[in-house]
Amino acid sequence: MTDPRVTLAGVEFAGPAFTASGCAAAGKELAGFFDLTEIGGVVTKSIMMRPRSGRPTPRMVETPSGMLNSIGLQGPGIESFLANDLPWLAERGVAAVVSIAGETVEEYAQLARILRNEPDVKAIEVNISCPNVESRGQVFACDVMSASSVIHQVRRNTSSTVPIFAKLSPDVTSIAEIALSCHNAGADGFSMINTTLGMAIDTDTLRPILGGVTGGLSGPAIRPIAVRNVWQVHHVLPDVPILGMGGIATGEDALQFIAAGATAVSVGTMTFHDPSAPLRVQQELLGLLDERGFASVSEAVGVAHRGGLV
Amino acid sequence: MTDPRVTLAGVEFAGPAFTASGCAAAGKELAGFFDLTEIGGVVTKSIMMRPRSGRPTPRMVETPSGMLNSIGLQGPGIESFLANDLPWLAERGVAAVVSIAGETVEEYAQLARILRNEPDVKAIEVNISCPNVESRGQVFACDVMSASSVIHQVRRNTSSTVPIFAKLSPDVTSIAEIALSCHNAGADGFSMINTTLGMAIDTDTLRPILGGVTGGLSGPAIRPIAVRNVWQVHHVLPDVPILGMGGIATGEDALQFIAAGATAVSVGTMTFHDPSAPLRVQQELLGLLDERGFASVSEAVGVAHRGGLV
Amino acid sequence: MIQADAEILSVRRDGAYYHMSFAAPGIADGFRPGHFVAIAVDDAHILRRAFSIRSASTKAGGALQIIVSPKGPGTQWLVRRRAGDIINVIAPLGQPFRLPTEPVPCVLVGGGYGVAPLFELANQLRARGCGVEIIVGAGDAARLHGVVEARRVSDAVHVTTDDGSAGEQGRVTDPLRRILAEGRHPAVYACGPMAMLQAVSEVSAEFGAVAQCAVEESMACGVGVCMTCVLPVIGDDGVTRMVRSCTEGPVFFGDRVRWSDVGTVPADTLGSPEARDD
Amino acid sequence: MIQADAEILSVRRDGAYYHMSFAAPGIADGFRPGHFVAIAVDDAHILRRAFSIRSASTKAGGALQIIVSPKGPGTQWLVRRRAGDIINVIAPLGQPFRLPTEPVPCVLVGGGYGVAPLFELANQLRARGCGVEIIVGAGDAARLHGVVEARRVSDAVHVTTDDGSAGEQGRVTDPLRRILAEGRHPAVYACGPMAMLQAVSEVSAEFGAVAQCAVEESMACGVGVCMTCVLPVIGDDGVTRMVRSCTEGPVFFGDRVRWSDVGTVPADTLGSPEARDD
Ligand SMILES: Cc1cc2nc3c(=O)[nH]c(=O)nc-3n(C[C@H](O)[C@H](O)[C@H](O)COP(=O)(O)OP(=O)(O)OC[C@H]3O[C@@H](n4cnc5c(N)ncnc54)[C@H](O)[C@@H]3O)c2cc1C
Ligand SMILES: Cc1cc2nc3c(=O)[nH]c(=O)nc-3n(C[C@H](O)[C@H](O)[C@H](O)COP(=O)(O)OP(=O)(O)OC[C@H]3O[C@@H](n4cnc5c(N)ncnc54)[C@H](O)[C@@H]3O)c2cc1C
Ligand SMILES: Cc1cc2nc3c(=O)[nH]c(=O)nc-3n(C[C@H](O)[C@H](O)[C@H](O)COP(=O)(O)O)c2cc1C
Ligand SMILES: Cc1cc2nc3c(=O)[nH]c(=O)nc-3n(C[C@H](O)[C@H](O)[C@H](O)COP(=O)(O)O)c2cc1C
Ligand code: FES
Ligand code: FES
Repeated sequence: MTDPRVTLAGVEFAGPAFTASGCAAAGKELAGFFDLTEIGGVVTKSIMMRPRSGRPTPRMVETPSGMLNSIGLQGPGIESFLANDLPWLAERGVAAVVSIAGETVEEYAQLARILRNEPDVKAIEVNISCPNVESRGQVFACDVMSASSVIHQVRRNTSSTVPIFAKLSPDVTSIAEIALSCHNAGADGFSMINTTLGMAIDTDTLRPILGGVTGGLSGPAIRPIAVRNVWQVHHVLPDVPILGMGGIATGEDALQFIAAGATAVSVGTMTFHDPSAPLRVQQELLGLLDERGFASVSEAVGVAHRGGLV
Repeated sequence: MTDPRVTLAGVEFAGPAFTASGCAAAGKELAGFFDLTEIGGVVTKSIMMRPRSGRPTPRMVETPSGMLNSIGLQGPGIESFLANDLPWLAERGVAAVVSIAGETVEEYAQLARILRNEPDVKAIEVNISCPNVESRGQVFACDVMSASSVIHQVRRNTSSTVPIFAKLSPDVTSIAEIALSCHNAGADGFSMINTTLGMAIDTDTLRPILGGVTGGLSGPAIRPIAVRNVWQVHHVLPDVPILGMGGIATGEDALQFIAAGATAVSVGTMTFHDPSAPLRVQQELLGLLDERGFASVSEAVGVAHRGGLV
Repeated sequence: MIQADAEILSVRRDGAYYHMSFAAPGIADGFRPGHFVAIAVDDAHILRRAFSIRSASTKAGGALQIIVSPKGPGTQWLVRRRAGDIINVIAPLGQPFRLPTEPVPCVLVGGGYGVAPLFELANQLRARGCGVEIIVGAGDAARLHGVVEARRVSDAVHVTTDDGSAGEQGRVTDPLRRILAEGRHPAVYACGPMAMLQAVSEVSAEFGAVAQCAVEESMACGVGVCMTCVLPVIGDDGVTRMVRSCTEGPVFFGDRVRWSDVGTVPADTLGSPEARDD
Repeated sequence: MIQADAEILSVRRDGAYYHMSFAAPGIADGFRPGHFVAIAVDDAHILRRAFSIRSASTKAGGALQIIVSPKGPGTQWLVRRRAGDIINVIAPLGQPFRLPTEPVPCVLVGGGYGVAPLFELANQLRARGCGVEIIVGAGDAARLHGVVEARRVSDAVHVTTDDGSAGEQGRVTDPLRRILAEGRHPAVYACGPMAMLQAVSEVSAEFGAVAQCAVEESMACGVGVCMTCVLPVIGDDGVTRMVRSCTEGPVFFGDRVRWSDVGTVPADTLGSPEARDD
């Protein structure tokens, strides 16, 4: 059997599949569907400094093979997260990858400083797909300077044993350029892709459906975009681990990401269809790797760049 | 009944639906399915200066609610097009929107000069989603300077009575920025969106499926991305006509584009599913506009920016 | 809460709706009125569809009944299934109606297919000695559901339609107001469109009755992980929060939901943009 | 060429394949062997699937038969249809086999479901007085199709399987070589996997016979507008072009297809990158 363990930037996880930020809350609700310790870990909904109400409803629209969401990072804030959610995961031995989000570079730094004292944080995912209130609402992830300042500050304020993953947005002209600058700023790896910006209009009222007007598109519809982005980043930074995501529904989908250069995968939207999808995808992926003769996941990482199976 | 006619940058067309470049060849093959004079017009496959073989097969992969293609602009070259295809359309009274593509700014200029003497060209669509061989293969549409030089040259070399539409790529950080620069360079309107770059990997061979490695993603999967792009460009340039496209399958889909700011629409990939889709979509769209009390298509253009139906 | 492949036992048209019943081993045991089931539909639609559980029998391995209004592609696909087809279901989900601890007279109000969860509720209330009157309303006669069955499980049934095509012409709040005016009914249970729930909550409050309302918000996951299904609800501490209707609902106390603010984030909500601009 | 909603008349399993038949008014009239039909599948898959037309009867308004190998999601969906279901079809498409003007003896070679278009071809050849021998091959017995029917429409049938589980063990080219060695057969017709078509073309050429091959390339549109289905074919002028197999094919003369270069753009192709670098 293929060894299920994967090592991401020096930290070992039990398996190659994770939940995706915002698609598993803080894990608890999925525990009724599968054993959270069997997968790589839970990537939490992005946490901010303070409680946040999110956007007005409607917050979602189903689209062909996908969905749009405009949740607006609703959450309880870091204090409540540390008091309630992180201990729940830690007590059960579930690996916690904490996603953080901010509106200013300083807010990310603050969050990192607070998490520094938390031994139960296995890794940090830095969600930089947020509007930078100090830069006309331009999304951090869409600008080389903003993206790298956030990463730089988070890296400076995080213990060196805890890797930080920059969560990249596909809504840029060159994802490789953003990745390179984040890597130079200290990112130990990348999570990609975040949702891509989309919109739907109600054909009766002729108004945007979402309370937030535009929203993030996710699900199988965007999978080919996600695989391409992973491919491009692995091409320029073949030694940097990638947590790949975007429309993964099956082990075969996950294998596409691994072959394109991801070391592990997150299952997001498809968890709404099948709450045990993260574990199912992991089992299917391991089965496929085994059939193809890989002793470990890492052997298969980026194999499509090296001529595939021979 | 809603008046089917639409005026794009001063030129009147019989209806609001067009074929999409590359999804209707030069029109002939679809004539067996519906009367081409009933729709707005035929947007031809992008024509280049010389014959072109395109990319190796496989050239397509079906994806969830979409497809990837890497045709590589196979075509007969402008001479053969003018000798065979354009006259065929003209003789039957079909409005021809000629799409042109080049590898250098000068190639686009040359194409424009050649088309200048052709009275049967109703409008020119400038496909700038091609690699610029003079700029490390960077796609024209992804760079403000390259995009606007092409548009500037085509506008200079085209009769002032023939509008030119810049065909925009969604694969940029800011579509509004590209649109503004193309408009300043002389674009009379925009066609949008072109396919978005994607990729798929064969899970047996673990190699990219497409002969071209990456390919363009199209179809309903990308519709929310397309509607968002149209919305953003109409927001900054509300008076500039947009030919909207990306995953349109029904009149309802087309209405989303009109409400977001398109003056007319192209039906691309769904023509492969239903060869008479352009006419069907047009009829459905006109029916919906009529039900909602619009006397003309233009009344509904961008209505979602103005609070929708009240 | 169980996720299972369930065999469809029957699909039967009934006016504007369809009765569907499917085998659901194990689910019936945990069922209480107000719970819902989330059903996966065809491959082209990735999100599940939510339905109130109308009834759950524990016989023959367990079966669930739902009422489906074929509105969009997912529900239309569902009602085209045939006996023997397999669907994937997750149930029971959500917080059910809370039952009174005393045998008090109750009023149950259902709009359209919203009566679905009320039959079992009526049974359980009567089993506790509660009196039960049911108000069944709809736009028109075709969209009235379950009047006959309502009679079987209650002491009295009141029927209203907007157009008067069946029962009394008017809104469910017309008979509700008359019944509550008797001053005997401390508890109201309602399920139906949001506007109806708001009106029922207001009338109940007016007469000092406690209303429990099963709301219907657009849901992506149904299990509490996505945060799409929220509405502004006032907590025990008096603070308004955007609360998930799939896990903290669908049943809420009517006086806790800020009905007029549904679809907005009220300025005084915990973590609202306004609250943060300090 | 007609686009129509067609009612499925029957779906019947046959070894590894399924026979499907559907009502198709008007289509049968234009049908000639080698034509294909493009069928729309479920909503989750936007592209049509192509199938050789096995036979077309003009009786009872017209019906078409196809043989489906349930390979991926679209074909699996198709074989799960039942009589009475409606599918959208476009047919007849493509260039059919050309028939000889003289009554010459012909060899027909089918691999797997590739025998599908050969039965009607055999009928039409015999109607013109041509002798017909059919070679039916497959990987194993389960994937052999139509041996019994082949006997009905021909003078002789030769069966091969790769594993010897039916007929003679080996490739279709083994009996083909023996037959052509008789020196009597100027015409070969073939349909099946690309590797088989290449081998058949080569053997035919060796014996001076003209091979017509129905190819199978991945198609997005099936009607000539997308340019996905191309392969390198040498024209009358000796120039290689990337040619659409849906409109200029699927039947090509075997000696015109550059079999070894399928999946590439040969350097001397009209408009190839190399040809343009001058
Ligand atoms: C707790 C609860 C109980 C319900 N009980 C019933 C019932 O007993 N009978 C019944 O017919 N319907 C019921 N509904 C509504 C039913 O879920 C929707 O009508 C259905 O999801 C619409 O799917 P569609 O594909 O037909 O429409 P679409 O409009 O295509 O649905 C698109 C998406 O929006 C979601 N959606 C759309 N409308 C609603 C809605 N009203 N509520 C929730 N999600 C929605 C769908 O789940 C889907 O993800 C209930 C909804 C909830 C939340
Ligand atoms: C002219 C022609 C005649 C054919 N005749 C038959 C026949 O008689 N019986 C039969 O079972 N099959 C036949 N095929 C093959 C059949 O079209 C494919 O097996 C089928 O399209 C696969 O669809 P899928 O959903 O099962 O697989 P998928 O792999 O999911 O298909 C994905 C996409 O690729 C395309 N595709 C995949 N494989 C092929 C292929 N081999 N040829 C063309 N397109 C493909 C599909 O159309 C679809 O768009 C024929 C193909 C062609 C081109
Ligand atoms: C409802 C929803 C909420 C999300 N919230 C977050 C979030 O808080 N932080 C984040 O980094 N990504 C968030 N995402 C993005 C996902 O983590 C993931 O990157 C994206 O959805 C693509 O993967 P998928 O197609 O598997 O869902 C969210 C996605 C969805 C659908
Ligand atoms: C097979 C195929 C070929 C295409 N060729 C061209 C082309 O030559 N020039 C061009 O500008 N766009 C081309 N496009 C893009 C379409 O014109 C259209 O912009 C895109 O597909 C989105 O619309 P759709 O989703 O309706 O197909 C092509 C698309 C497809 C699917
Ligand atoms: S529907 Fe996902 S949290 Fe309620
Ligand atoms: S399949 Fe589209 S051109 Fe042949």
